[in-house]
Amino acid sequence: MTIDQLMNWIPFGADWPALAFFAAVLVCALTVFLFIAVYALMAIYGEVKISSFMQDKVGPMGQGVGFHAGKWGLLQPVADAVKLILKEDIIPTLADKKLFIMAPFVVFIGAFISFAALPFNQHTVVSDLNIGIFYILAVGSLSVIGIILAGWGSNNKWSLYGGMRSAAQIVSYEIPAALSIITVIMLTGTLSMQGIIEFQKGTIWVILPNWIIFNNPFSFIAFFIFFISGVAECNRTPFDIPEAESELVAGAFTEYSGMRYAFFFLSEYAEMFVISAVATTAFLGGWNSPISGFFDGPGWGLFWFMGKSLFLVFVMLWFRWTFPRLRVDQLMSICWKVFLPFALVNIFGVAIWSLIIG
Amino acid sequence: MSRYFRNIFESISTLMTGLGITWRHMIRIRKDNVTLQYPEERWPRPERNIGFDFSEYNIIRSRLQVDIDDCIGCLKCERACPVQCIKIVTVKSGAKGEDLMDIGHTGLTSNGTKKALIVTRFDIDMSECCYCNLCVYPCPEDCIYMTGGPNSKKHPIDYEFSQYDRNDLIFKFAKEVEEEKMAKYLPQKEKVEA
Amino acid sequence: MGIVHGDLMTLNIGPQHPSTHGVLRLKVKTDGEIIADVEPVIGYLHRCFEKHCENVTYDQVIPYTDRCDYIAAMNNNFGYAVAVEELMDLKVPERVEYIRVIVSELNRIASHLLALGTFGLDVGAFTPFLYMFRDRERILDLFEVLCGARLLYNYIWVGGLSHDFPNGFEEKIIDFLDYFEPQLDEYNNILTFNKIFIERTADVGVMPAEVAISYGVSGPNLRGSGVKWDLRKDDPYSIYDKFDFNIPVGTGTVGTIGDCWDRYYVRMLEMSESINIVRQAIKALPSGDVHQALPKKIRPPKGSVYKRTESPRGDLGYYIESDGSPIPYRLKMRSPAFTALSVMGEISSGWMMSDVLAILGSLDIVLGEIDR
Amino acid sequence: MSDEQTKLIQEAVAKALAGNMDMINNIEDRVTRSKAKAALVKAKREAKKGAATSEETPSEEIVQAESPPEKSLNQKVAEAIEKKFPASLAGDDVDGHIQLTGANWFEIAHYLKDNPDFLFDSLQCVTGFDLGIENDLEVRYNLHSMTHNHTIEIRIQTDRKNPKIPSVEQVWRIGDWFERETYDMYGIIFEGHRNMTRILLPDDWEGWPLRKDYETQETYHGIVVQKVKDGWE
Repeated sequence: MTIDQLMNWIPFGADWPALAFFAAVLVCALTVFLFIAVYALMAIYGEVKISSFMQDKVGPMGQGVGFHAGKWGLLQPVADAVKLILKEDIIPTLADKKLFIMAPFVVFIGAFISFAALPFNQHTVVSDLNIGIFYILAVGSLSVIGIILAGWGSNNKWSLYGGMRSAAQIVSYEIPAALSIITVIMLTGTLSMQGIIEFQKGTIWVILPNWIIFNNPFSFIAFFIFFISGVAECNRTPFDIPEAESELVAGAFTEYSGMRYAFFFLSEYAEMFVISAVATTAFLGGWNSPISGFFDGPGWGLFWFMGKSLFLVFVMLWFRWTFPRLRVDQLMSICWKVFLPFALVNIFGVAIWSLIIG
Repeated sequence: MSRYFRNIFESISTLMTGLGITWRHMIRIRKDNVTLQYPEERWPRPERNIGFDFSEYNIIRSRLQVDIDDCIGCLKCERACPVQCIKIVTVKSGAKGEDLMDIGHTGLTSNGTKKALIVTRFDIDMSECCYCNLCVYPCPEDCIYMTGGPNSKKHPIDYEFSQYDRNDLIFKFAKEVEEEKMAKYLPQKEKVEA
Repeated sequence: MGIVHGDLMTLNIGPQHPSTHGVLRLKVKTDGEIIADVEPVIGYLHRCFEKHCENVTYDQVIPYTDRCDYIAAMNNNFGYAVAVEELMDLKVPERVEYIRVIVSELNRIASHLLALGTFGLDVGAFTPFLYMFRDRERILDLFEVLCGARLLYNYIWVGGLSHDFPNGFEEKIIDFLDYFEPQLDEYNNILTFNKIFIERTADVGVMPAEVAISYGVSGPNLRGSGVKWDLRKDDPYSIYDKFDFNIPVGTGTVGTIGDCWDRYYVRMLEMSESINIVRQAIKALPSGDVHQALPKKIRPPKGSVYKRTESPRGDLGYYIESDGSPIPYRLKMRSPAFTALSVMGEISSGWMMSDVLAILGSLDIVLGEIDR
Repeated sequence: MSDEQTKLIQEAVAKALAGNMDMINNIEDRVTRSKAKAALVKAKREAKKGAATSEETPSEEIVQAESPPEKSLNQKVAEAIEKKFPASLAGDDVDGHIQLTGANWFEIAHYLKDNPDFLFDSLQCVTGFDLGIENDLEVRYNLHSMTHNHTIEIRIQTDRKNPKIPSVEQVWRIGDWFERETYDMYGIIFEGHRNMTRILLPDDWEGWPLRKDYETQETYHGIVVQKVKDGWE
């Protein structure tokens, strides 16, 4: 539902438009926050369990008498959350207090406001901006400022390393990601998220859904470039050098504890979802059903969208628990020497392809 | 240029191999699982009595236990200990091999040896014990042993003897006796000490 | 490419740090990400091993040797026992020798598994570490059946062993080896030939052979530099001359000879050689009493001995001086990890922050042995 | 491997053997380069082996011709040292070890390392030693040659009051840490060592712990050092 619809429902909307707008935004914001919180708990549980399964163990399991972590450890993330909330809030004496306090929120805001343009199904989108995908790319990189603030504000050498690495990394990986999105925009001719999804309706080659990833070989490559750049932007393994725990202890987040650390955590998971959702929207048909004409409708739309996005989140977890970490210079060389040329070639390729075939 | 593409191809193929392995492990978790849910499931103790011919050897590393009634106070275990975590004090008993019921002293060990010494103190500091088992071998009466294993008839296994206070880990095995009762057995202050 | 030299920043890696393998402190001077100088600061785990040894009898030293290199305690026991036996001119029964070889080779596998796993952890791969630990657990289970302890065995005694093999133990070992051999391929697939891992380790921290020898580096680290030197072959102690096995050396398959990857891969190959040795030893295992040569009282004659054995980390030497009493007059342990760590400053300057920890991981140090 | 590569490698190895390493280092392809280096190592090893065998054969003949009682390695080393550095041997008994005075130890160490007959390129172990409360301190060096696979032990005594021995840290780099450790435990000062500080113990530790007359500090940083555990007299 867009904000406009929500405003129409509000009884005093006509009389107090400003107030109604504020109320509608508040409702949306709270809903999104709730969504992020619940999703993060689920994702933490998923990460714990999936990593355990990959490593031949079972993760948290509540068994036997007493109030353990619930059946199959389902209450474990809740327990983690409670622990993080109750923990002592430590601010180092020599830290730059203002920056130190501000940093988690700046990071979180970047991930949080991206949700405004995510189309969950045909109708559910906070605001269907006409420059939706551009907006998400723009605000998504806000988090880098937060991480630099955290790195600088902590007054810790490890944090500084983490912050600096993160700045270099995220800024670099914005470019291949954006260039891959350009191929999508060239095909669809629109920046609106819903518009991009509408474009991907129907089928191509009889049974294959008309998703952009299947549209032509170049967009197929573009999907992978975008997704891997996205992984790098979320600071996930193999690109987690800003918080590389075996080198930098916890990188930019070394000095954080309790709720402040939880915010970093939350925004990391939120960002993962945003990247996955954008990849879903731009390449995997958004809320479109894989079998065209079947399982359509708002409910199914939500299901498909969430299913595809969560699958991509799972792939990120899968990466994390399989790969070693790259070194900072290798990370850069992959970005500039592999992804960037490929992304540029993709743009030309798509242009020529749509001239000839389309 | 070909190296550039070969690198990319190698990366993709080797990384896919890795992903395949973790995927296989993930879907086979029911078979591969190695976790034990600790308080409910315990690690199976190695089967000792089944396959072992060497029942006289106590091959378990656990808490030390002393059957004080069998102890003759020979101090062999104390001398064998590399970390000096055993402390024994003995007193010469007037009558060799006789029961002294008022201080709970038995005259004969279960092997039938006559005891000449009364053990007044037998402390083991398990917080210092290095579980090397060296004190067990020299004991002539087999009265000091690690719990469990072949000794489980005498004493069940005790791996989890955690305490809140460090001093609670000092186990005192000698029978506590009031000093007045003890006094008459002290033969003119001839204290034997290690 | 010119490098702009700014002010150097001093960074303390450790003593509390996730990947210093214990309480090690690296005083690092950095120029941005580039390392200018590394100075290891050790001694945080000093437990006066040598002073202790001058106060306890020869058989009481064995539990202390366990605690030096706690990852490969069997090999430490072995080295000490061999040294004292040479001092006493003691001949041990053949069955004892075979069992010693079997357990110390199994322990070598366990130690290498830990080394490789934590090395993977240092470069960020979490899952292989747990796979390797899972298999290491199986070896420790075997040892628990054997002597009751999982880590600090006090198993190999001067002149013999504390226990014989239990019945059916040989089959258990064979079972384990049959299970374990295919796992090596899995490790190779998930970690060794992973492109990211190769990128991180190949050509990094190259240790030329001359540097390695001058720094007294030994064992897999030296072999990683392409020097074919293994005490089991070149100065055979115990009964290692009876077995047929290869000495893997670093060949620079994916980079330069002597880089981190070579040191890693030498360990990987050594595990299969150890499997090979254990199989041969079990096949030829004679019967006999393991306790018959145990001396009643260990009183070596006056004199000194320096005996080296090949522990998983390299040449483990014991220098023992006896004055004829049951207590060693002087016991010095030449620990391979000590020498391996000293080369750290030489080979890690000029590399990047992340590489320093990769190099440290590839050297496979155990702080218990360095600080003693 | 293509013929071109093989040719390149052969050429590079030939040049490197002649002393010009540039060509080998300038090979662009990493695989080829490493292969070339491997080939170079192999070639060098073969050359060395050839040289060794050619050296050994005549010496064996001489031994067979004269057939004197075969000299042990220790005797050979002792003789060589005596010849090159007179009056540096302390004691004639060279069966188990070689006792030196320590005056020319640094030069002797260089000589032992570089002499092609001995090539003691590896310092195995440096052991500090206390000969008794009344007597001197001693340092024992176990040397080893990777090429010849032989070992010797060298002992140097030094005065207890003013223990000083030349450092061999610059001969064998591992001497650096070994000597620091010996200094740490015995207080023997190695002259010429570039960083003679404690290594295992804290810098402000008092006394030399492994000396036989060592007594534990009463307090350390205000903490009373417990000699006996509480309740464990």
